[in-house]
Amino acid sequence: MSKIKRGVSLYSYQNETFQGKMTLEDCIRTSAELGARGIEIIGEQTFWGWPEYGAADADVENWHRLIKQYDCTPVSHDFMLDYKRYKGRIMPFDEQVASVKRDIEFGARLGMKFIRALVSIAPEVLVAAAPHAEEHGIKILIEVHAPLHFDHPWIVRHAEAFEKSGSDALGFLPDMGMFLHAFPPVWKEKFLRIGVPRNIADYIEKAYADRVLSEYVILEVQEMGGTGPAIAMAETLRHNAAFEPKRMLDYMPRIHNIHGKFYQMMEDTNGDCVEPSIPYDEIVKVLQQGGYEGYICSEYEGNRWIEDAEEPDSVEQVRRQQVMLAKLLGEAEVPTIKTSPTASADAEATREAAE
Amino acid sequence: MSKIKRGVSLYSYQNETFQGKMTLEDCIRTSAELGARGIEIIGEQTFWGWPEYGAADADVENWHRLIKQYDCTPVSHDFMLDYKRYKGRIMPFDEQVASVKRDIEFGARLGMKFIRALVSIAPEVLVAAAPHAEEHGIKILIEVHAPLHFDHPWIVRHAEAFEKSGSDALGFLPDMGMFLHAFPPVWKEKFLRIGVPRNIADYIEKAYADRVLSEYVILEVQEMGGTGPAIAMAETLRHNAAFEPKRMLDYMPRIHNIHGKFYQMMEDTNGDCVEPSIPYDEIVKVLQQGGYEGYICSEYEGNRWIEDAEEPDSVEQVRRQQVMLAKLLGEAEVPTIKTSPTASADAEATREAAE
Amino acid sequence: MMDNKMIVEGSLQSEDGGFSFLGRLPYYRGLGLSMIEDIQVTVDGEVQSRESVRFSVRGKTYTLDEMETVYDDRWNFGEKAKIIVLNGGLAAGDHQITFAVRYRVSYLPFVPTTKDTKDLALAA
Amino acid sequence: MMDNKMIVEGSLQSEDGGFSFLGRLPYYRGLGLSMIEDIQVTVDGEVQSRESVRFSVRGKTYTLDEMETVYDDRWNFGEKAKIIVLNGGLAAGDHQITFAVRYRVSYLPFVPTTKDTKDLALAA
Ligand SMILES: [Mn+2]
Ligand SMILES: [Mn+2]
Repeated sequence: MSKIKRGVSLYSYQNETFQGKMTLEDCIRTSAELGARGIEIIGEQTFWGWPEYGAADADVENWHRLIKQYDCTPVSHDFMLDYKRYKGRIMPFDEQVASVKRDIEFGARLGMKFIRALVSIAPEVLVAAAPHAEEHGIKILIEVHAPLHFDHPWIVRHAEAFEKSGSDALGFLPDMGMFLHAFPPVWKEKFLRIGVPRNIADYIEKAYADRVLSEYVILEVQEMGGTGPAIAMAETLRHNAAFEPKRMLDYMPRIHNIHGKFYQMMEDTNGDCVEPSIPYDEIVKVLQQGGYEGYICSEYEGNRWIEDAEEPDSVEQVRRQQVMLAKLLGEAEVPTIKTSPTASADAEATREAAE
Repeated sequence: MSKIKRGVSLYSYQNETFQGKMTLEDCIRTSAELGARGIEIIGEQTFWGWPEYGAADADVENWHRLIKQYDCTPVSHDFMLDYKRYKGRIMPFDEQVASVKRDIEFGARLGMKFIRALVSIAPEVLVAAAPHAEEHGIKILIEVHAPLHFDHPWIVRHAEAFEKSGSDALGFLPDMGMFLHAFPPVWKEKFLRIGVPRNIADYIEKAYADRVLSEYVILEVQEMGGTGPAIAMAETLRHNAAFEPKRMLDYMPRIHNIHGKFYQMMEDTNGDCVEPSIPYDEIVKVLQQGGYEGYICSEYEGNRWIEDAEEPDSVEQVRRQQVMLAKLLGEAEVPTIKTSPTASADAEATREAAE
Repeated sequence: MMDNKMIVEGSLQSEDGGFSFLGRLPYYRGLGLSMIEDIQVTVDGEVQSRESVRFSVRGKTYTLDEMETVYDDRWNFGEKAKIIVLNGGLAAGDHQITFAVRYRVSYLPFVPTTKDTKDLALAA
Repeated sequence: MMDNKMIVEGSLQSEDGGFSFLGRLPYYRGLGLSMIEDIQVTVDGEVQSRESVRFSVRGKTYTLDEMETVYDDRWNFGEKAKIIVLNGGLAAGDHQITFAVRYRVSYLPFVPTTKDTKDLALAA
């Protein structure tokens, strides 16, 4: 059995939580039933009022109660650091550091091991906050996300700054969307819906499979008569200029969490599940080769690509990914949901209606 | 002493040869005097009429005579393969392969070890031509050039196809312009001349040094009020999304020639020479670490960035780069030009005037 | 994202000197109010002036200019804000409302505007 | 590149039914003629029609439409081609000539147009 553990970022259920169709308990229970017991959150999504109002003690107590009740483990609080909070000027350095410190404290309060930093944050800010993270038993992980990748000069600069800092409270959280080896079908379908001619969409999909340099594809689409949406579809190829999972191997000692990004999980009649555009078989192999023992947290992002045509079913999508991950990790049991994913929300609605 | 050898691509002298100020003999003699005895050419530049008219026997004999006279070694014939020769359609596959075969034969006729393929050529074309290359003792080298790099999916596709072919007649020719670690001063000066405001040019230069993701820089320039040339200057950052010389190490068995691309060689009062934007010290270290024993061929490309303001002095630029390379390679002697670089052209002009 | 969930169905109502509806931020998290750059409301094809728009959450009401320097309040994830337009009022009946929000997201190399259009009925 | 060396100084002369000058391809190599997509000549601010332009190298003369399917001839590196414009002729004296070439380069993800402007004198 693999030492890699399964988790879910509650980002995955955003379509349901946005509408109040799932409560925090629904999210945690559903993940736990799937055996995905590592729970990652975006603090601002899960805790009403964070950061401007702080987080209410009652809410934090509720969090710990649910984590305990469903035998889960807090993994990561993903923070945002809005350094463009002031119009027309960037937040001063000291204020950025202070903001990161508050997120460190919040992460610790929630029992997290990690807080996720966005890649747009300057490495100096994180280096300055690192001692505070060490004191609170937190590691700050930069999310390496397309169009960035482990060979991008900006990421190399972070890695150099981390090494120079001497702190092991600084690390990386690679988002598997980096390793897009095929054009996602849900992207193509969305671009078709907004008016990209079929022949152009087919060409772009094939050019991506053929790994053609984005600039050639953009020119070809122009020559095919493509306009607005077709150019936008071609320009998405600029986002993936490198996608070798093996490049994570250089950084394993600093990789502590993984975003299991996916756009669409397909299921065949045998119940086998696959992400057609992200090579999870290869990814899992590389992570095992690198001795990774952390979580892969499901991060469903197909919602935004299909919502104009159909209501996303985030739970079913997460379930399929967990089925795939469990199989790739050599688990014998197939993850299954036992309780209605909206049970708590439904109960609340019933209570409210009765009042 | 290093086993790495010095050479020149005659591309470097294009400004002079275009105008007839240097002959082929001037180019070869000047390079030889600098101790850069590996000679690389672009067939179509050096051999009048190639490929449509073939190359005249007299011209090829002249080539061999000069190579012998100046104790040089033919390194590479850089071919072009104009697969867009027919308007509106791509040259058929078999015709592309046949065209490459003619360049293989031409390279062999010139005594070259390598022919350089452009990276836009499909790997299948090169794989199909590989047996012909083997028969003629030629290796076909794909030039890995920014915006491509050794982790780009297109290059990985080539590498996979080369491995699968089982042929060692297929390889890589990395162009050191890939490893641009600073915004070249001659680029900045040109952009200033065509109207980029000073503050924006300064910002872009610094953002490049800070290794900021190109898309952020483009947004920032827009917000600074940048238009046409300023956006174009920012967009050059899209060209370098990865610049780690160490990535060549994965491919050393297939790397057989190096383009010593440079934009501007600065010389200090001690005669020390440096390329401010390309880290040749680090590059030479990596190549030595990888056991490289081929040529680094000077490839001067600053000409096009300064010609609107001043007449390029290609020979002086090549001389400085050779001084730098000789030093980095541990050579005791400082490369020096003894004969006027235009001696043969001048003699020809005198002869013609006398007729 | 959540584009088609921005306007809350059935939420159109009259206000003193105008009308209101409930609107949600089309985003997977909330945002501090200073990062809401603009809210544009169009009614039956007619763009309402920026000056006429008010944003109201949890009992506090702001003009769009005021919001630009509000650093201690937010528009939470999924939160239904009341969007008030002081246009003098609307006639009872059906109206086509377009609700567009421009918001500044620190990590994005562009400033997105997202909009939703729905037909809402104003009770007589 | 070589932009400012495209028009050969002092090369303007009269031709039957027009004028000519010598032009070079702004490129570090030559090109087969089928890859020359367009040559546009402007004289004293007036764009000359594509139909009026002839391209001539080594004794062979082509219209621009003909060139598009010429696969056995080239415009060599640094070669001075005679660019003929059949516009009825120019008056003696100074003329401002702009010479623009659009050429299709297989490996470029765009189709460059490069131009040069020079004042040339036509002998009386
Ligand atoms: Mn992610
Ligand atoms: Mn090169």
